[in-house]
Amino acid sequence: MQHRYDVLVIGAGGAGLMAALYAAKGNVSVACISKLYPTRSHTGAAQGGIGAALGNVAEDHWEWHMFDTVKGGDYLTDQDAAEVFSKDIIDAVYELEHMGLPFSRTPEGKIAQRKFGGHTREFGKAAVERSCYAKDRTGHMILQTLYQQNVKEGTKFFNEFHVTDLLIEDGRCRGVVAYELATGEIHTFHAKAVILAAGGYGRIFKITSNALTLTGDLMSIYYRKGLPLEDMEFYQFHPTGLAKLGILVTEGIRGEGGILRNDSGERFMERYAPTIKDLAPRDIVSRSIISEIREGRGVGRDKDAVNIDLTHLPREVIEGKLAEITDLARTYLGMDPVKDLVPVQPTAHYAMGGIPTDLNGLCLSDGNGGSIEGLYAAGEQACVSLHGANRLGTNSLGDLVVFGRRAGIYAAQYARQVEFPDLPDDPQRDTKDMFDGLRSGSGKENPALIRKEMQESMMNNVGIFRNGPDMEKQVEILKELKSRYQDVNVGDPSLRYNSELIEVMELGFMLDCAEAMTASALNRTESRGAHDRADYHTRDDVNWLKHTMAYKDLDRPGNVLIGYKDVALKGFTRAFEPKARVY
Amino acid sequence: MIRARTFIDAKQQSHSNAELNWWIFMRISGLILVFLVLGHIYMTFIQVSESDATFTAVVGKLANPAWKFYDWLILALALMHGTNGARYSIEDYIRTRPNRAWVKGVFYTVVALVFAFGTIGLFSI
Amino acid sequence: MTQTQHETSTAPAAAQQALPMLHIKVKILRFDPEKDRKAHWETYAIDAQAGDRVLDVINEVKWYHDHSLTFRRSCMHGICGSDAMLINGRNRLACKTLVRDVAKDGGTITVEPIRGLKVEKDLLVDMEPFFDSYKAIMPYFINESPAPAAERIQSEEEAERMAQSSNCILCACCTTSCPIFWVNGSYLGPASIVQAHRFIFDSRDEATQQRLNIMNQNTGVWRCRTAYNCTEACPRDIPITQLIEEVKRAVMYQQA
Amino acid sequence: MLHRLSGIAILAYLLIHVFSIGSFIFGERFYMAIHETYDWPVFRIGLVFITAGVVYHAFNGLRIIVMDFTGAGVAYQRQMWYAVMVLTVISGLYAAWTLLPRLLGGY
Ligand SMILES: Cc1cc2nc3c(=O)[nH]c(=O)nc-3n(C[C@H](O)[C@H](O)[C@H](O)COP(=O)(O)OP(=O)(O)OC[C@H]3O[C@@H](n4cnc5c(N)ncnc54)[C@H](O)[C@@H]3O)c2cc1C
Ligand code: HEM
Ligand code: SF4
Ligand code: F3S
Ligand code: FES
Repeated sequence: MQHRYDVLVIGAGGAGLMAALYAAKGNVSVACISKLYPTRSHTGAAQGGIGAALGNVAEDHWEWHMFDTVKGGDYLTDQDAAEVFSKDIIDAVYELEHMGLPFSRTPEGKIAQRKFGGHTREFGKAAVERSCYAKDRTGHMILQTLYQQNVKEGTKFFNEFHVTDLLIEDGRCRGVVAYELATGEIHTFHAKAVILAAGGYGRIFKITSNALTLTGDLMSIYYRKGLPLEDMEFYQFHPTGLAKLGILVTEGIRGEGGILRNDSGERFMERYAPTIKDLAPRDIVSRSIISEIREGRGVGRDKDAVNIDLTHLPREVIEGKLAEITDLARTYLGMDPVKDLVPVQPTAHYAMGGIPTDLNGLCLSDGNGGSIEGLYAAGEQACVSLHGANRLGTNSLGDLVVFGRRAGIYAAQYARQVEFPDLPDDPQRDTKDMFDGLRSGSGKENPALIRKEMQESMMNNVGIFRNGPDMEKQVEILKELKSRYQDVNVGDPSLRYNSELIEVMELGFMLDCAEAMTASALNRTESRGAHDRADYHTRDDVNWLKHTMAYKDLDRPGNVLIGYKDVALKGFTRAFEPKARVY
Repeated sequence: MIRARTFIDAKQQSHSNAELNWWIFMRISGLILVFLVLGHIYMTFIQVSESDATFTAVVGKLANPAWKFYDWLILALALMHGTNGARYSIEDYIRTRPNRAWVKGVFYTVVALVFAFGTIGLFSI
Repeated sequence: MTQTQHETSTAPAAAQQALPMLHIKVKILRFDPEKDRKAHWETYAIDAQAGDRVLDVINEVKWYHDHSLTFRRSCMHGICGSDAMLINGRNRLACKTLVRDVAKDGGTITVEPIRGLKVEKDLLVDMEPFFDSYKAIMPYFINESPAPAAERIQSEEEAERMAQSSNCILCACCTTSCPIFWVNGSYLGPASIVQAHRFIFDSRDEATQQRLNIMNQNTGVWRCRTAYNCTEACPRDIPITQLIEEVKRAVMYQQA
Repeated sequence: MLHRLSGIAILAYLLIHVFSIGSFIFGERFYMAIHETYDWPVFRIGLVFITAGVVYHAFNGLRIIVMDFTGAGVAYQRQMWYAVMVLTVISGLYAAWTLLPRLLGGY
């Protein structure tokens, strides 16, 4: 079947819904394709809040927010993006409020704000209340509100449609191909402009806070076309996920006074960050926890976790301000934070890298300013490089609304000016080839085992601590897994709701993302932000103050070509010199 | 508001308080019925056995107009209350419109007949 | 079962001993529209830990026993609302239900699709009617007066009025446990009323009257017979019946 | 839903009851003829259930009304339901107790 819309949005998380909403305001026809019902998107899992310098609780300025973002990103952040972001986010948060988002309130009735890791006043002097929140379910409220507004605007949704291919020819995007889960039918969507907002890919790791559906589909599709993925080596591990499960325990738990302890009950963060202890930035705390575990001081059955201790806090704080996590600990671990220590371990959380875009969301085809006409991207899956080498808490939800909105506006503007491009001759060919391949494999291999091995080996070899030999090993492991992947077979022949076909396809996408990540990480011989190498343990601004662009080597399968892109070291009005990152 | 596409949609959307009023009626009549019905049961059945309710006993009691009115109120309220209650059930369980229409039709007729019958009976003594 | 052994064999031997495994059976109501005319039960023997989620068990079945098993899932921790199922006769989220709460060693867990919506395949049902009634209640904020430069002011108490209803994740556990909804799909259902509540009691919303009119229709709140099944099913602990009663009262006092 | 069942049951009973009581307009003989049939044990036992049904419906109706009009009603709905059940069982037993001798011993 064939459909035609001026603007197509892929993904219905925070970024996709924001883009669809603002594209629709631009007087063009808009459709949104999502593999999940919109309200099932993982944006709903975000707890902490969305950072904006409203100054409702304490004095705050966008410059301070910009500085924190750049410093948090270990100076790999593009400063023009950071400036646009810190200014735009203020209006964007007010707009969300005008859409009805039920924010928590201050006693004066304004949007309530609280402190969050890395957000400071006067360029690092002290913590500042910047995170606007709706209880501990800010992401849920953003997702619901944006979906509601799209229902109001009458946006056309194609739910449970999996995008399988992008139609790009001669540097111009012409639409997408999607597989309808309900019928097994393949649809061609013809469009003037396409906005990609399909979220992250945390499922390449064993322990992750990400949903089972976050498999990096669109990144991989982009990459398979020989187009670059930017800064894939930067992947954030959140220090506190529930042991084994990876379910996120918000940073707020330490903000309220929670203490990390090892097997002997020692407050080990005193050794790693003597001044701010448990409230050090995410990358530092994650590394400290892993060090403890590696040195045999972990807790639990496999000694692969540490405890977070809340027992000294009053019950009201735990059950009131930390209600959500108290519920999670009780539900999943059968533990009551009021009297029990809760075992936590770092969990794969957020992709700083992804599809490279400019400030308007336009996708870049190389590191020298080349772009794909009519193709935009936003959200976790895109990389405007706002987060650089390490994202600050609350800046992702901000990223979604600011750059989702920009992508929507600019895509609509573009679509109004141009005619429909011609579709390629047989637009569904590649998709059909892919499915035929998956259905005709020998069936020797169980995809679940390949996925499990990928997740475990990525966790061990390209996880929090990295070094050359491990990653070289991982390159080989991935090559082997990819060749075994050729031998999987989709046994379920049915057309309708063939979830097996989908899972196998998603595994293929994940293997690509893992490949790009491993190659980029192996290539970067320094430590910066979330990327920490035992064999190159310092930051190297002379050689590495640049973005990685990873290209799939289309001629030699399994190989990755690396290019680079400059970092924007200046904003439009402000610029911050790279300095050592101490808190 | 979701745009009405059919007459049925439009009728549903046309704003009427019928359901609300019936809902309130169910509560008020229920409240009154508590006293009436429980009183009735107590007097006619626990106090005197059903078999004592001989022809003469009943006629004797009903000679008093107050009892006449009491019984008629039970009859009227209980029937209205019960009929509307049964209507709820009919609307829930019988989903095709034609079926619903005739079931309701038959049911209302029966109730109306019984009501007429009871009323005549009461006042003809 | 061989695959299950494979699963545990990768863990260190010591850990294996330390961990008591429950041997359980999972009985799943299967239906494939392309093959079956009627749904049928199938039973799988699984080794699980007491603390595993039922969703982990179902995934285990899908990944190592029968790849064709179909169901929805995403977040794995009760926030996306994908995996509402009838587990041991009660509507729950498979990812928020632990094995130890529904089965003992040697016991059986039964899993069926939620009721009242058309079963498309195995545990996956057609959600369109559910979202249609969601859309029928105007589930969006309406305030056409010009917005201030900053936020609209709302007191903490006013914001708190929406705390419970805005917690809904649209999982349909409630609506598909409601006896009225089972027999009559035209009832908007508790989930939609919870959503309506969120806007009716939003001090900033201007369309209260219209919303109450929708609730006053014969597909609206008056259909609710206060059965409480919904409240018991809600994985987010929303006191649904209470909210419905609040809406009933709002309609009543508004029209009076 | 028990409320619905009891409501419909007593409605059915009411319809019959009105008919039987009303039947005296056809004269004493007819009336008594109908009432003879009430001596059958089935009807006696039925009567116990109807009594229990009425009591259940009445008190549960009150419970619903309390829930509808007060917030506290919802909070204590479960306790109230148990209370309703207790009352129902008690009155059912009482009815059975008063009826049983008549049932066994005739009258
Ligand atoms: C547990 C958790 C807590 C977090 N807390 C915070 C926080 O407090 N503050 C903060 O700022 N950030 C937080 N984050 C990060 C932030 O929530 C995410 O980065 C962000 O929500 C990603 O949004 P998105 O719109 O890019 O993608 P998502 O919300 O993940 O949506 C992806 C969409 O793409 C669709 N899709 C994917 N693939 C396809 C395909 N092939 N075809 C069609 N559709 C497709 C999906 O259906 C979905 O609708 C948190 C993240 C997690 C996991
Ligand atoms: C004795 C006092 C009574 C009280 C307090 C009472 C109360 C109520 C209430 C409040 C309802 C509404 C339930 C709801 O909306 O969910 C109701 C429903 C109903 N009542 Fe009564 N009632 C009484 C007597 C009767 C009698 C005598 C009859 C039979 C003639 C009857 C038949 C019904 C029926 C059929 C319903 C509909 C049930 C449903 O659809 O769920 N009631 N009652
Ligand atoms: S009210 Fe509760 S049960 Fe119903 S849809 Fe919402 S979250 Fe699910
Ligand atoms: S189960 Fe149904 S009847 Fe009302 S209280 Fe809940 S909606
Ligand atoms: S998988 Fe998201 S709610 Fe269970």
